[in-house]
Amino acid sequence: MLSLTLTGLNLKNPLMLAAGIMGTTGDSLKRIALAGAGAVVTKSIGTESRGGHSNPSMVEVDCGYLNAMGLPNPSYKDFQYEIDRASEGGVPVIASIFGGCSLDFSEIAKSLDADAFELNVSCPHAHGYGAEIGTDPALVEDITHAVKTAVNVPVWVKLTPNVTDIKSIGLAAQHGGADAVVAINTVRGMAIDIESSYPILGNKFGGLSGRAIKPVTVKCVYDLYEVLDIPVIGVGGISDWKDAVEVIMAGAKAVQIGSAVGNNINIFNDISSCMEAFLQEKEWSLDDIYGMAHEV
Amino acid sequence: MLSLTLTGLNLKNPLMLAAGIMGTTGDSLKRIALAGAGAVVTKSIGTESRGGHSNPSMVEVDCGYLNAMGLPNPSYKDFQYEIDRASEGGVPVIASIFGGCSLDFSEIAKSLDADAFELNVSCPHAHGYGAEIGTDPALVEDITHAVKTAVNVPVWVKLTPNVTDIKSIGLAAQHGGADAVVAINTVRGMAIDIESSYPILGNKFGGLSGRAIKPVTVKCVYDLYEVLDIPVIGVGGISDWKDAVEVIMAGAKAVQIGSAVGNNINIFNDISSCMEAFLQEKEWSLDDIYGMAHEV
Amino acid sequence: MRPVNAVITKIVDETPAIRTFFFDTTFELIPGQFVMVWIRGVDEIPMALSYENAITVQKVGHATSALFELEACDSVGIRGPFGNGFGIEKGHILLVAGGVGAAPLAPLAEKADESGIKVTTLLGAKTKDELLFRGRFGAAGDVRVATDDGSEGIHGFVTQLIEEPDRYSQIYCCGPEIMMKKVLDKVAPPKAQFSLHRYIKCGIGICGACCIDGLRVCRDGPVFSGEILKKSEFGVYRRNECGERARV
Amino acid sequence: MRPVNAVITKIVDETPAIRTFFFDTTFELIPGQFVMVWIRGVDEIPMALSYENAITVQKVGHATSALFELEACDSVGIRGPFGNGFGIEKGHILLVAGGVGAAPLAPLAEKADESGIKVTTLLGAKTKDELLFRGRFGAAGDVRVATDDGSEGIHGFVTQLIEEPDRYSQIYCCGPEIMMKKVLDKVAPPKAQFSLHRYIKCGIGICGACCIDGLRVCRDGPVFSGEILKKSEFGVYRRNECGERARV
Ligand SMILES: Cc1cc2nc3c(=O)[nH]c(=O)nc-3n(C[C@H](O)[C@H](O)[C@H](O)COP(=O)(O)OP(=O)(O)OC[C@H]3O[C@@H](n4cnc5c(N)ncnc54)[C@H](O)[C@@H]3O)c2cc1C
Ligand SMILES: Cc1cc2nc3c(=O)[nH]c(=O)nc-3n(C[C@H](O)[C@H](O)[C@H](O)COP(=O)(O)OP(=O)(O)OC[C@H]3O[C@@H](n4cnc5c(N)ncnc54)[C@H](O)[C@@H]3O)c2cc1C
Ligand SMILES: Cc1cc2nc3c(=O)[nH]c(=O)nc-3n(C[C@H](O)[C@H](O)[C@H](O)COP(=O)(O)O)c2cc1C
Ligand SMILES: Cc1cc2nc3c(=O)[nH]c(=O)nc-3n(C[C@H](O)[C@H](O)[C@H](O)COP(=O)(O)O)c2cc1C
Ligand code: FES
Ligand code: FES
Repeated sequence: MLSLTLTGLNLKNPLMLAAGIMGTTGDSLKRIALAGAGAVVTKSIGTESRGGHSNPSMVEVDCGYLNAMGLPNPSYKDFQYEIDRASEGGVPVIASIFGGCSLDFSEIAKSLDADAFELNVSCPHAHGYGAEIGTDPALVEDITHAVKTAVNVPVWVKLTPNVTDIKSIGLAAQHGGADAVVAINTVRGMAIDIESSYPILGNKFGGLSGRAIKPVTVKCVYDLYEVLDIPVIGVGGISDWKDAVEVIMAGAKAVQIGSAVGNNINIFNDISSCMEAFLQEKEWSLDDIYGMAHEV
Repeated sequence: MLSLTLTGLNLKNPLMLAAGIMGTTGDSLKRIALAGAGAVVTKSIGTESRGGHSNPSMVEVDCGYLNAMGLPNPSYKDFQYEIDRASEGGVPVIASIFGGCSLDFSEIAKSLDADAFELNVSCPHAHGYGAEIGTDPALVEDITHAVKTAVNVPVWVKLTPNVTDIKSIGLAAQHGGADAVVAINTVRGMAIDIESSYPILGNKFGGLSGRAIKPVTVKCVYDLYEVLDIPVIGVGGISDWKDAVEVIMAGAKAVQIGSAVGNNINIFNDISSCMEAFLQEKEWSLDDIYGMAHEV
Repeated sequence: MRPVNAVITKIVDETPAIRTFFFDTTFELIPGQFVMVWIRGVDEIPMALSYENAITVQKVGHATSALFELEACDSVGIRGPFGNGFGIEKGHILLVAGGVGAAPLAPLAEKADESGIKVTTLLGAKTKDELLFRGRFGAAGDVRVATDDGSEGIHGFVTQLIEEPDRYSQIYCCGPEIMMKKVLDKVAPPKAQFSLHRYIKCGIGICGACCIDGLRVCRDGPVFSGEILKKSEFGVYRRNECGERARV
Repeated sequence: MRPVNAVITKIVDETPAIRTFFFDTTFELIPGQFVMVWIRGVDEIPMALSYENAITVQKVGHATSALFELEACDSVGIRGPFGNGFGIEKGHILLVAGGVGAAPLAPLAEKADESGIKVTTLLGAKTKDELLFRGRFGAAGDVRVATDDGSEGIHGFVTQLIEEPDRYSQIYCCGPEIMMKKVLDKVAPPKAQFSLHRYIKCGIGICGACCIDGLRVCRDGPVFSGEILKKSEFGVYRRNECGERARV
């Protein structure tokens, strides 16, 4: 009862693994697929291999996490093997990709065989990549268009919340031909160690994820749903089934789960069974609750 | 040992009450002053009395609060009485004011007698006010300039984090003649009741405050400190002495405390005594830790 | 906390304009505490808990009217209980209730009676039909009645029923502010507790909308000792939802 | 958790290239668990707890070199303990330690000995001077030694010391992956536990950098049963900090 079609992909449930979590190896993606996810998204893959920022690259803060991994990845040249391995999990595998310009993006997309692409134009802490691009509607449209032209599978665009107006960026993605937008990447943040006054992250600042940002996710999804014709995929702070339902009611056709996977690898199964029970009790379908907060 | 001079005001400690918390009545401001705050900021005051948005106007969420009070206030015409009452607390009273244009702001500022003004160009949920203005550098500069011309006391400008680049807004305030900036107002957010699919707040969305947003505060303060010559006052998520130290290390000359006052009216005394003990143990002065994270 | 979904299980007409709504949800309650009742799409308003699972509402405006439209099986969102509640004192206590002010006092009467405290209640209303919880107060102790129109008990204000207030170990009062002010004038302030009414927004002690002389009705109250109220704006000024002061 | 400030109280030279750093902070520890050690301004690296309040570090690169610059009264930031640690089995256990791999095994030897478990340790290093925690293992049971240069014990690899592995109720192993792979090939996999080394970033099971066949070394490990490792990339591939696979 949780199955759906999302940009042409058939998902057994609307719960996906978010990019950058357990997403560097094919086997870890497969593990999450077998643990009940409706689809899995890979770590963001670039044109060259990168080691990322120096450690500490992630730290727990009140009600969430800060990370500045710095997009470590083995580059697309090494990554088809992982995608193929991941596919053994039996659910769609979405390749998250990033680059410095539309050429980078289309080069990578052309070279990889995946069920869909998610364009990371929103990572808040890799210089010259990600959110520095994702705050400019023209660039977002351009990149989306380039990838759409290069591939025949669905293209999703992942948005940053660190903008004055996320709707304009969502609209740019839609104009560029995106099949869906994904909201949100992490929220700009920073933590300082008061014993030493050092910023804790090796990169000094990073992106906030986890429970702390869920209200931001709900608002972004709600706003995007109001202006876009393409589906919105919600991500950010979803930690239990209630959060998933809330984000879907805000207007997400499906959701992704990142940080919360760390403490509960089985979260996809847990959420889907609780969501089913909730829908059953309320006599609602998944489609009924989709965007429901806009109807009251 | 915690005393300081901030834009010409002498404060016994760097801990102030944030705008909109216990700030509608002179007596509540006085209570906070007597409970150890170094200064108090009033509720934002406008040109006409307003009842604000309908309830629910505030709700607790994971690790923080969402509010959409909608700037209820009795208007400046009724407010000098409260400021005078508040002054009996023996610490500077800063009048927070808001309006739809620079004329509104200067009209109010001219009519009120306060130790300083804080311009609220950053409230995320009052249509036509606050953050709709505070995302436009030209307007921020214009308003700041207008108030600076109208009054002889320090003028602070309170910034919203809901922008692509808070530094440009801070610089606009500085160009307009601001004596300090205050960062941050609440982070755009929303919560939906899954039992009914109703957005919980009467205004549907609101602003996130409390622990959840502290990493955002630290980052904004850190960034503003790097580009501004005028002091930055830090606010957002400060809940204990460690948070206060962290935000000061990020570059705040002083801090304000909002949400955390609810559960602990005595928080100003608590934080100042713990901060003193910490500084003593480390053999640091308040001035030593100010911006210390930039020195490593 | 977010609002809890509370389903209405039963509605009791107490008087022509007052109804009790029972919920499927039970709250651990100190008598005098209140909850914020969210009538979705309409408003959220403060209501004392009149039972551990019920509120008793007088229809006065748009939100209470919307509540009166609800039926069993409908639901509201509830945050709380909030506030301090009454401090229960041993001995022989006097309750002074005006109108719907009886709502928080009824569970107090019952709890006191259960703990072996002697309870006397002075109950006032406009008219006989509007006397609230007469039966509950009667079961917990003596009741004496006053009505504005003399349809039952003495003809006049409930405050006139107060005799020898010093006989009581504690006096508890809830009703219109004017009436409470009269009670305060008649009794020894340190021995009296009053449940106050101010415009409540956040309900959790942050926004300051409900302040009376710097005290938060939602958090430091709603129950205050007469001693504190004696030198306050109580009975003199109230504030509206804008924070404007107005004569009571 | 944020990093805890741990002040170095004492530094012990264990071998020419290995030092133990004692802290003012004690951790509740299952032997085999590790902490993330933040050398401020440099890097944060995983280190097994070799005592409840100490790590034992081999100088191999920039972060460990920076650690070696620190003195008593200096401090580091510590997150943890993380990971599962060794599962302690009754009977007679065999520890196989190569180089600094002795660090997590020493507290295991002591804890097992205290619980009346018989402990035999096979200790290997390049040369006599580099044998780590020989005294601690000796105090907890039998020790047999192998050195690459024959300066003490047998001349050869520690793996050559393994005889009749089935005699032991459980075998615990930590050292270079190549050595551990050899141990795995010699013993009954379900009866052996290996403490693995992968590039650790988050340390808390989220980022996936440390995955080996989908298992997170930082969270599901670092200790894995031989049974699980048998059919894995263990001993075949490792991954660098980019996630690239490379032959071990
Ligand atoms: C602590 C407390 C406990 C209360 N307990 C009860 C009770 O048990 N039973 C009962 O019938 N009433 C109780 N009230 C009063 C009740 O909250 C108001 O009657 C109700 O809010 C009116 O809402 P309305 O929309 O119907 O009226 P409106 O049409 O909005 O206005 C009528 C009057 O109601 C008051 N009011 C409206 N909104 C609020 C608000 N958010 N907070 C406070 N007052 C408001 C105002 O004084 C206003 O003048 C209590 C109030 C407080 C503060
Ligand atoms: C669970 C675990 C427990 C460990 N326990 C100990 C111990 O008790 N004592 C000890 O001396 N060493 C231990 N190590 C190894 C130790 O972490 C590395 O030697 C150290 O990180 C090297 O840092 P460096 O900057 O000096 O070396 P670098 O110059 O950075 O590189 C040298 C090698 O160190 C490894 N390395 C670097 N950074 C990391 C990292 N973040 N995570 C994992 N490996 C890394 C890489 O394999 C690299 O090839 C342990 C490793 C793991 C995974
Ligand atoms: C450790 C970590 C690594 C991440 N890496 C990526 C990435 O490579 N690409 C990307 O688009 N998002 C990345 N993200 C962002 C997540 O996909 C997600 O948008 C964000 O964490 C919010 O969701 P959450 O609160 O469920 O974690 C990463 C997040 C974390 C915590
Ligand atoms: C209930 C409430 C009312 C507020 N009202 C105002 C206001 O009138 N003007 C203003 O500039 N900020 C207002 N704020 C924002 C706070 O001053 C502060 O910037 C924000 O809450 C973050 O700080 P905190 O996390 O310590 O609460 C309000 C915040 C809250 C929670
Ligand atoms: S209603 Fe907000 S403090 Fe009482
Ligand atoms: S290091 Fe991040 S999951 Fe293990």
